[in-house]
Amino acid sequence: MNGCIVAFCCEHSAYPAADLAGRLRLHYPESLRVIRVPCAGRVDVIHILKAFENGASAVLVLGCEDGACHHITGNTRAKERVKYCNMLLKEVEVDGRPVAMFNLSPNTPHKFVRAVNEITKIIKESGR
Amino acid sequence: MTTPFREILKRKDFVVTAEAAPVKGSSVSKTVEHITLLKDKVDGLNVTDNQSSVMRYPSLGICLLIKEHGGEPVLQVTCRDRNRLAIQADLLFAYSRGINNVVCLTGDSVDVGDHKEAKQVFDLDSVQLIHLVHTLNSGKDMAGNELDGGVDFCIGTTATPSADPLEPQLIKVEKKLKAGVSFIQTQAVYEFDELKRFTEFVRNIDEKVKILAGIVPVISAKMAAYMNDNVPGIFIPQHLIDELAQAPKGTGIAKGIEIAARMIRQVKEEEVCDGVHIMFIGREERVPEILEAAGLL
Amino acid sequence: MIIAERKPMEEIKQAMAPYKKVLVAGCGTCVTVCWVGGEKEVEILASQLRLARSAEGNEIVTLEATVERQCEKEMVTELKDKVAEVEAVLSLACGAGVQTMAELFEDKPIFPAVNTTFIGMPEKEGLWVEMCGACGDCFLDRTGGICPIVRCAKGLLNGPCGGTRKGGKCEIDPEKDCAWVLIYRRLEKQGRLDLMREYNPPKNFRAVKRPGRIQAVKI
Amino acid sequence: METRIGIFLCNCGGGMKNIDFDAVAEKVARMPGVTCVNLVSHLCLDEGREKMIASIREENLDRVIVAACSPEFKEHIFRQALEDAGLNGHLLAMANIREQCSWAHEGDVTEKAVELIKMATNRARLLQPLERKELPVNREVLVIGGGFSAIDTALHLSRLGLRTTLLEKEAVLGTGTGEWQSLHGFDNSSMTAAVEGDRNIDVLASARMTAAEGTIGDFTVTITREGEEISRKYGAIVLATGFRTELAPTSTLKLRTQAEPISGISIVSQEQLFHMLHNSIVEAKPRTIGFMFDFSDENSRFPTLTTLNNALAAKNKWGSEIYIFCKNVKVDSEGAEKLYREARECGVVFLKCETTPRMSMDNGRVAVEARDVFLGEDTVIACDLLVAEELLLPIAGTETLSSLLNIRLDSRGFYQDENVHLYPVASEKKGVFVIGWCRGNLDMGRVLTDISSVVMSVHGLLSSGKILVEVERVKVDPQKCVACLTCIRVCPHGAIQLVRVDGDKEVAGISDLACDACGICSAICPAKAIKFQGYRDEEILAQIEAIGES
Repeated sequence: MNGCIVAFCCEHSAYPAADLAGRLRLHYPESLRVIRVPCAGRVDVIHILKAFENGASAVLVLGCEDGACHHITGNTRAKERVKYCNMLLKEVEVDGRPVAMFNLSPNTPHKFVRAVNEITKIIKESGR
Repeated sequence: MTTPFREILKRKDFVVTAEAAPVKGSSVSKTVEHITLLKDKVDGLNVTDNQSSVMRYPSLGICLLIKEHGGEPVLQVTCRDRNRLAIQADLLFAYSRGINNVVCLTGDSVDVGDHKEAKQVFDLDSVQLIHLVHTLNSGKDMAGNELDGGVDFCIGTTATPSADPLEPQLIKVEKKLKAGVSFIQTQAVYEFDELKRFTEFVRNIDEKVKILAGIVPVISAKMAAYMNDNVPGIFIPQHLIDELAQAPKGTGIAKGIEIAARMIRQVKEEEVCDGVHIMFIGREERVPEILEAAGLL
Repeated sequence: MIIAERKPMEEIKQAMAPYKKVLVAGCGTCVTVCWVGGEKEVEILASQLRLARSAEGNEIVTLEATVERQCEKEMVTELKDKVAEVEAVLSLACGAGVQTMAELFEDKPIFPAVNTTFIGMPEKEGLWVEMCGACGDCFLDRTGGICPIVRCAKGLLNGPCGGTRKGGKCEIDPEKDCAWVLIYRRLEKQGRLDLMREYNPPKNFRAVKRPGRIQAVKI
Repeated sequence: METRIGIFLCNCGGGMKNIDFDAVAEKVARMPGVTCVNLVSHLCLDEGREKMIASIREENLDRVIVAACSPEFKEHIFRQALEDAGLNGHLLAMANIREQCSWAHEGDVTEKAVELIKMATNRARLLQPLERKELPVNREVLVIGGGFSAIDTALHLSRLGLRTTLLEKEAVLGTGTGEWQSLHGFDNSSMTAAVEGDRNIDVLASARMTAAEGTIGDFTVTITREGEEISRKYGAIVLATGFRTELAPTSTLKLRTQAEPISGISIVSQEQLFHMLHNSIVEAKPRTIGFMFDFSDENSRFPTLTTLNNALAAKNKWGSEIYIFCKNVKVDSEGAEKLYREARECGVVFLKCETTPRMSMDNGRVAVEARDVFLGEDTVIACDLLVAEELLLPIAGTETLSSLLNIRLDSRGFYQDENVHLYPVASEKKGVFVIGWCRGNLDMGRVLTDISSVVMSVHGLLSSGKILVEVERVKVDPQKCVACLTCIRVCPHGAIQLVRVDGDKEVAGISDLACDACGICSAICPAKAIKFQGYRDEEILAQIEAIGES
């Protein structure tokens, strides 16, 4: 059980936002592990499930803002996939393993930190 | 002794039939009351066959009761619950017990009823069913075997004059007419012009077939909206819904009866149809009020 | 193409309960195309099973494999070694694939993970619709190439029922088109409405003698 | 052959104090396959890069891990270093231990840094080299439209040596928008004359595009002119189809058509007023003129400019009393502030209203009833002439063009405009651009920006006659593809098509030119047949597996 939060970050939005958060010294939990992806739409169901199999306590999928995806539909597809993943996890009654999708732009480091904090709070509340 | 329906269709200027809906259960006393009340006020009592795909007392059983109590039964047969063997067998039985009138119809889908998981049959469709009754009338079964004692049914069918789009419906009506029917009872109609357009179409193909306009009284705006949404083939226009909505509380049934009677009068006065078929489901005891208001008693 | 649907997870989980090591077997043909039983779904289902069992503290080992067509014995034979390793097989193929697997590996319990639903085609991305009832007596030539046997909720052969909704939608589902309205429109466009006016006699439901068995000409 | 991994740690000149680099070096050196670990203080500077190149050569490395700042900043520099050392640039994996580790946390993060390097190393083991190739592109450009922005784009491209075809649906260029452009200080006739004299510009008038296929650098377009079909090839397509106006739905009275006689008209469009002002065909000077704008569409920069110009002209020519009813005056476009001041100074009255004024006809005049929010009372002004509010809308045919080219429209029916990543002129399809009013309600300054942007973009793409692409970065495995068409249906860039391989088998094929490397297809493929080099499942999962290992 590694208890990490795995964040799939779109290189057009969330990844630079995370960089900016670092440059502004906006701190967030150390347990975050960022995996850089070319688009939130590249994140597949199996990536999320395997992250949990590996012991992650939560998964974040972070993509561009609504209507402003670099690849037009990538962020909306990612949102659907996250929804689907939650359904798959619920099906197998694996509780308290949150998967969430957030939309942000590259110049919103606070939003990035907020997303990480929000998921951390959910994990804490579920007692994992 | 009642007059056979076939004769009535030939002789009477304005034919009136009413629907007797079978009960859910084996207690038929209420149905017998309705039969007694209506049998002499109408020309035929028409019995539905697991209407709206809700399982009930059989159509055939109620028809027997009507016969026993001196009425003229009209047996509805749908294609949903029986394959060609069962339908033929039922028809032989019906005829042997003096039930000589049959309405051939498709039947609602099981999805709208109370046994949604049932396997629906539809071995035949309504046009094929009409052909089947003619085959039986000719003394043979569908497989071509001779019958030991034939049948002679008076055949009717149904149609939806307010369908949208109408043309495909009319093509089907045309097929039914070509297969040969003595009468058509329409689905409930609320727009006189729709009915008129429909009868003109039918008359162009078959001058002799009798058309009975379907009358279903609507007793509240809520019921109208429900029927529009849930009863296949029914389209109640907004002006009637508004009229019902404006009726004072507690007068809904009276209003419904008034609207129905108005329609019947118009149908009769303008000689658009050869009669009406009244379906006041669950309120059969109030059918005489409609007849009275329409001047048919 | 054969269309299927994943079974409820609860059912799959119960079926797998007695086993510690199973093979999740996909099929690379129809069920891959309809997003139900290809390599991707095999991966997801296996992962779901492992997660479920590890949450129960009762780990399960899953092998994964997808063959090109599970309805072909020769192709399923490839799985021999993997099947030998496991206690049971969870197949994501259609009913034909599951049975081929069962016949080939008689001593192993084989479980279907999907429900085979119909023969259909994609209407758009991710939406499959029924197109053919495999009635063995095709009469699409008489209906403008639209099959009323399966596309009409009642399988009517001589025109629409009286329940058609406004705008030509089906009595039982406003999302679906009335097949006979579609047939009407198609034939009208082709100027062949006379075809719709012709009587279609009752169907020969023995056109395929069930269970179906067809011997092609030996060449 | 075993992989030989080299790890390069950069401490950014001491900028990452909460990482113990010696401890990191010691730990990562123990990972399997790691040949050498180098600690450098400024890897991105010449000295560091040289050290890196030397080490790659000496140690005969075949995978390189750089643990330093974010790949967003220096990845390309390190890639180049690999190339300089004779290694494919794609055999590099970076661990972002600065922005996303050292700087993001307080306290010692040595362990996290080690884990990030492990993740990168796991991924690096699986990386494959990626070849680059130059593909020839067609240098001709198709510009659809015959208005100001289309003509100006064509003229610019021509000057840069790119042959351009102007495709106009009307019989001549510049119809319909002539006055608008003169109003804003552009001389339409001299522009059309310049086009006629330009041998690099080919004008196809009375013509429409009726089919388009292909990808950037190689579009095949079918043009239909007077019933005749012409097929042409282009490297890029620019849409500059302009806009149309319509009376805003809030105006309760009908606008007279252009065909009706000018005299007696009391409600006119901006364009009709312009006609009256500049062609001197007015019998009686209107004493009072009302203008309305910014009620239906608050994106009103263009109407604001038009109103101010027309109002000033009317004031100067006729000396009319002028009332402007609007919610807000948007003066942030170029020159607008000055025009506004001039208008105020010469007595134009601005009435700020929250709701659309009511209008009624009164003896041939239009009575405008409005509530001024500053005065707080209702005012009724009888106007001899009311210039109605107009909406700027996409022209007819916008939908057809968008479906032919497979590009989206925004919620208002204009070409893709709201997506900041494509701003201002790119569409989701590489090589197809949208400029000017066909992408929304713009002021002149923004239109000019669009023109420069598109000219730069197209020139950059096509001028050399070839484009450098990564070969098969995203690739379909023809053995695994079941031709389910899912990827073709989902590709946002229209880069995938059915192709025949191995003689006859039909499978999905991805165009290296059109692919924008998003990976949506590889995520959705039900047969797992699409591999995205660098972001294959294996490469992503290998990173996940490294998490929590230590």
